[in-house]
Amino acid sequence: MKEMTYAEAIRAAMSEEMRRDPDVIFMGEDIGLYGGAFGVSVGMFEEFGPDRVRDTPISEAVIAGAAAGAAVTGMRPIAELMFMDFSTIAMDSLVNQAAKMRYMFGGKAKVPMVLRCPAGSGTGAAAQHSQSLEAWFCHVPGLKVVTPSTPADAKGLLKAAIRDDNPVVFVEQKLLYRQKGMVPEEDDFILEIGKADIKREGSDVTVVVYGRMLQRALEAAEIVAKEGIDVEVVDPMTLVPLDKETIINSVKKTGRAIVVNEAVKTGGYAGEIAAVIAESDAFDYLDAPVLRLAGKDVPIPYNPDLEKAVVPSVNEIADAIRTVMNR
Amino acid sequence: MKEMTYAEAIRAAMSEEMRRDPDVIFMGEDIGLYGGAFGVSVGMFEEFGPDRVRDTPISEAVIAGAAAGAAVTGMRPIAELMFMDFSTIAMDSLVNQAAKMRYMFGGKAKVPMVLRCPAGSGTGAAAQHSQSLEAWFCHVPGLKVVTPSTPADAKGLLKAAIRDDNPVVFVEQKLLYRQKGMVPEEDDFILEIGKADIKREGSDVTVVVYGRMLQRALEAAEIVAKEGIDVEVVDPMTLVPLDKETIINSVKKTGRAIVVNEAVKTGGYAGEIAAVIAESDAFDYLDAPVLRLAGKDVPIPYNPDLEKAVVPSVNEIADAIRTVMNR
Amino acid sequence: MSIKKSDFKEMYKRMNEARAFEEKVSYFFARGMIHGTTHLSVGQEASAVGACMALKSDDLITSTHRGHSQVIGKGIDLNKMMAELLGKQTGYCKGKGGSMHIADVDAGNLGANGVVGGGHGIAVCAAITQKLKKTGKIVLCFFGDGAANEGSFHEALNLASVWKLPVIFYCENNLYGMSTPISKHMNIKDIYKRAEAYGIPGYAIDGNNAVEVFNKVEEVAKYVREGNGPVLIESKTYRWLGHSKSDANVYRTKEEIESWKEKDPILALEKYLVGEGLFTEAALKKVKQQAYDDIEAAVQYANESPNPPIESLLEDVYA
Amino acid sequence: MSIKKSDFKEMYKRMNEARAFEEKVSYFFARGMIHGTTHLSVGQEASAVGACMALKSDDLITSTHRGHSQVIGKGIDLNKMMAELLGKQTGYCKGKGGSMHIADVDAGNLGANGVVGGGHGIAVCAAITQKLKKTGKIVLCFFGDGAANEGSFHEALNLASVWKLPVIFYCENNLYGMSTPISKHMNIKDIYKRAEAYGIPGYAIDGNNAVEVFNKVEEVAKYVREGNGPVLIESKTYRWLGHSKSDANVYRTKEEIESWKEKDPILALEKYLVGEGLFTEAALKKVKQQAYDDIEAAVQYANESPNPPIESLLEDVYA
Ligand SMILES: Cc1ncc(C[n+]2csc(CCOP(=O)(O)OP(=O)(O)O)c2C)c(N)n1
Ligand SMILES: Cc1ncc(C[n+]2csc(CCOP(=O)(O)OP(=O)(O)O)c2C)c(N)n1
Ligand SMILES: [Mg+2]
Ligand SMILES: [Mg+2]
Repeated sequence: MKEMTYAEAIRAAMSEEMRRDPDVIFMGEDIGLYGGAFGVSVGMFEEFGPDRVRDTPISEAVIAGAAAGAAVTGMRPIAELMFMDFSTIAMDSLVNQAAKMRYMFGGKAKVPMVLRCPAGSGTGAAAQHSQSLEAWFCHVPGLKVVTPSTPADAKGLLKAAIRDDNPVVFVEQKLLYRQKGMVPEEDDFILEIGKADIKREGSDVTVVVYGRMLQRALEAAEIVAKEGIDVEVVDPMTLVPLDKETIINSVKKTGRAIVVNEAVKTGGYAGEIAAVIAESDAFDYLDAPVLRLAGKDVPIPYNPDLEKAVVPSVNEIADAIRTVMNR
Repeated sequence: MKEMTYAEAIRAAMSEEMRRDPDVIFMGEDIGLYGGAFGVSVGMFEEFGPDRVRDTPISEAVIAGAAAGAAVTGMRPIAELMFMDFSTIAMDSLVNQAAKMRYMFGGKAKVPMVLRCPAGSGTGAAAQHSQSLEAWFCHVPGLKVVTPSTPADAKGLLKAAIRDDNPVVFVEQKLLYRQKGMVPEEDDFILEIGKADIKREGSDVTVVVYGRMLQRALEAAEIVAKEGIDVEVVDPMTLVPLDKETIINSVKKTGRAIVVNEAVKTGGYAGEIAAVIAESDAFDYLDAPVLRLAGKDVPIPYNPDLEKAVVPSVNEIADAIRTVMNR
Repeated sequence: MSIKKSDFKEMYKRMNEARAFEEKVSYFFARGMIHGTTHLSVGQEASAVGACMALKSDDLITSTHRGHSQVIGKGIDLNKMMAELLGKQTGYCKGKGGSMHIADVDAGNLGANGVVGGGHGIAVCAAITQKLKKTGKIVLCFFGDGAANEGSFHEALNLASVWKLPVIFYCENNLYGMSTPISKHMNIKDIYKRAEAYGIPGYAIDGNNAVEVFNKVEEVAKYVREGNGPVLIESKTYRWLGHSKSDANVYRTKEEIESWKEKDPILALEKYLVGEGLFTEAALKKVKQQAYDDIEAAVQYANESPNPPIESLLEDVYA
Repeated sequence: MSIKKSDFKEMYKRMNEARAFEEKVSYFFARGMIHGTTHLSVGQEASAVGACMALKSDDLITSTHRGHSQVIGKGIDLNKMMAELLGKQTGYCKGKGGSMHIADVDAGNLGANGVVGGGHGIAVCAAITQKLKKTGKIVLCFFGDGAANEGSFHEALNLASVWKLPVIFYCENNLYGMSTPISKHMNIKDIYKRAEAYGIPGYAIDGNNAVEVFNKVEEVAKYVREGNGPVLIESKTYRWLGHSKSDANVYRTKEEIESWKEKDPILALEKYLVGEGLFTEAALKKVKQQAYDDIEAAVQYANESPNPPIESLLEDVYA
């Protein structure tokens, strides 16, 4: 185990896989000498050279399309979008091409690619550089969607994503890049895609939460613990395929569920998770409505106070926990 | 009242608004002389001429961007995407530009545009021409999303959308284009955006359903009516802003809810509606889990039997109704 | 000119297969025996087949919605193709793809595409694979005049040029994108000139002349294979039939269509082959007959093939 | 040349305002007094201001992430702009937009854009409005060399050309898209030549020479205003500072930066104005001082302005 930042863990995952497998290549805007907009790939160009660490023009559609074309012919490309917001330009390549090729071709193709997308607000970059759009990709059969919330998870899941034979949208949290944590160093440290992780065990209420909101949920759990409320915090880690079993079993145990995410509430993935709970046999165990706590239904504003108010705070999560407990 | 098809109703709405307001213009691929891929705009080029009915090159990104640019400077453009699937190419213009301009600019802009998107499977056009992607747009603050399921609704809602000062994604059902219905002819027949419509009153179970699935839900309701089950069918008509009140009140009355849509289940808008119900005070009235019935989590296949099996059938809806009643 | 007599025969055969295939599909559609839609390539056989014949058999292509002649040109199994059109389990895509998604990745056909311009990005980085793995193969990317206005065209040509990738961008300019004449969708007459915007060579060819097509593509393929980067070729041709299934042709005149029928690429090749003394008329007739027979056999194969089992609906979403 | 003495004075003043503005913003960022990021345009003042000055005051522009000089060139209220940078209620966007979204739609600034290439489509159909409403106004669309590789560039230039819209596509080629030199993101040296791909005129200008910029844009604006369709102008220039906030400049040499500092567009204009006998050095000094004073006043205004109320978070999503 070694302490590293979330960004370093991502770099380690990419580098290890590139050392192991010559078919893994990496492309994106300013990822080479510059080391990426967030410094994630610093040093990789120097190690792997221009053939395998490829700076692209500012052309998101072809970056994603290129990844699909490389993947279907035998490479394992990792493509970086500088901001998840620019996936808007890559949607056709990703959704109509990469995601569907295998099925459309009767199973006679595989598309092992990873699209890395830095997501989330909190950096003061306003409406076009702050979105959390994972729900879109979750709605596209053929894509897998992964959302690590700690450095260790980031490393283990990214290595799994690179080795996966399907297109994986890898959602990174910009605000976590500098966050540190202990990370296994072994080359074979891989986390299974499609498995949730119970980040805190508890018996009174289940909080399902992913990404940057995990830390806040854990803090909220500690606050209400002092009031005698025992919170279970479940991190799905993978949004598609979703580990429904772990979530549903937790809710059956606690009888109460809250789903938290940073993305805009309406149409967000918190709704999917809430719906999964509400239609499952956990319904009969529910003692309270299934609450959602999510980003406000607004574009991300620039002013720092407004920006902060967009996403759930520790206190709001604690309050939601109290609300469902008082039913 | 006059009998017209869904396509004719859409044409009537556009034509009436173009006659009324010279700022309304219409652009898209092959919408002129050709009359559009589905014949929706036949005759409009002849009536309004090339300045106002504008054939575009095959350039979806600029079509949507152009609509935004025209809207923000004083026109009221209607843009047609030939298939909703090609919204993948227009996402940046729609999501990062049109939807956000007003908020980003501190309220000092308005973007009155309509993006018409023919959606849905059942035409044998396979994976890239059959998607129902409304959930994506519902997840974008600043956009409104409208989903008419009858000719009259199509006319009334499209006129409202054209007069609305915000970007509206208008989701049309390809398979309904030839369906007939009675449509008010008055110029001032406008349906309010944001209001649900109870398409069938009932007391035992609420089925929330929109688009092409509405007709199936109504048929299923008649089938189970013979078994003594009294179904209330609620058509939200507008997905954003959602008329939560009508839906929640219906569920409070019936105590049971099923949400049906054609789109892929995972991450679809049925999940949002189910979550809205499960977190509301209707929770205390619920006698059964909130079921979702939606498209299978697969790309749309070509073979007609497979294609049919993708979306909920009348019988599947009836079965779901029986399931929630037997709790 | 390195074209061999046996190549000519194969070219002539494939062009006739393509024509026969389309005639059959058109017949099926007219009678509602195929569902969905299709985009027939009658009139464009020289453009598509000539280009593919000039490639090595393990080179790669990306095909389009109007792709039947392209994939037949690449040398496809007609049975599997007809079966796919009929949505059968034995089809190239097990009945899941249909006309717009014929693919055979292992054989180098990276797929037709229902999205206009959808193949541009795929072609570009299929070429990266060839370059990095030093396979010596190249990629030919088919697209139409209408597709040349999609942003993906621009991004792909630019990237391929900057990275010096082995791709031939092959534009089949049939003068219309659906109903829109080229004069209304771009303000230039010669699409090949767009090559200059990316610092790569561009050429125009008579797409109805199979021999000219073959020769130019062969020459360009050599240049591309040698590592000189991509090239844009514009093949000027015409589609005889409606855009999809059928259309009322409101956007063009009967005279225009007739004038192009007089430039029938199959007749033109016949004339050339007989004129050069390479084949007798009788010999060609036999080849043509064989092509039509093969299509009949493919129809029989497809008809006798089973539908995909309903369980297959949920299969092959993920690897 | 129709440029008047008073125009020169205003041009010189705005260039200095732009410089002073950027220096101030840079200072604030270095001290963490502004949050988020910004893209400074020091070195590009002639390119941006010169172009805007050649427009009529009610013409329209779309601006970019590197837009401070552009909107100051257009003649903006410096107080509201500085307030926006500081996220204040009195800012152009009530504190919701920040550096990357400065807009003033009523005054013809259709907005800076955080999306590279995001303004292309908007500019095109803002031009449709002018054409249909016969306003006589034109639209100038700013973008960078890097943006010229986005698909939106291609689609927009093509559409504007086909529809003969009154747009000037104005590329500020500062040799880099972020860290990527033009040689690595396109395979041509002169972006203006891409105009040929759309059948429209293209010109290159020395973007560090305000007078040349003004004259060319004025001439082109006349052509565009007369209904001749769009034009592409490439303004060759250079940014002195890092891409955003700051960067380590690993991708370019100190010498290169220094050599461009010697082509300081403000000094160049000074020299010209004094050399031509239009102004004395003392007179220019006064104008410059005024510009710096105005920026100080703007800072004071912004500092004294209130933050937006927290309730405003939910306002103005919909009209
Ligand atoms: C992105 C996209 N936009 C629109 C369509 C609808 N469409 C299918 S084919 C076609 C015309 C294509 O023209 P061209 O590229 O010239 O090819 P051709 O049909 O002439 O062979 C159109 C508009 C589509 N399939 N994909
Ligand atoms: C679509 C998109 N891709 C990437 C980025 C990140 N980004 C911001 S500015 C920039 C470089 C733009 O280069 P250029 O167009 O030359 O403008 P310059 O910064 O040189 O003024 C990049 C890559 C973005 N904002 N939008
Ligand atoms: Mg064409
Ligand atoms: Mg630049």
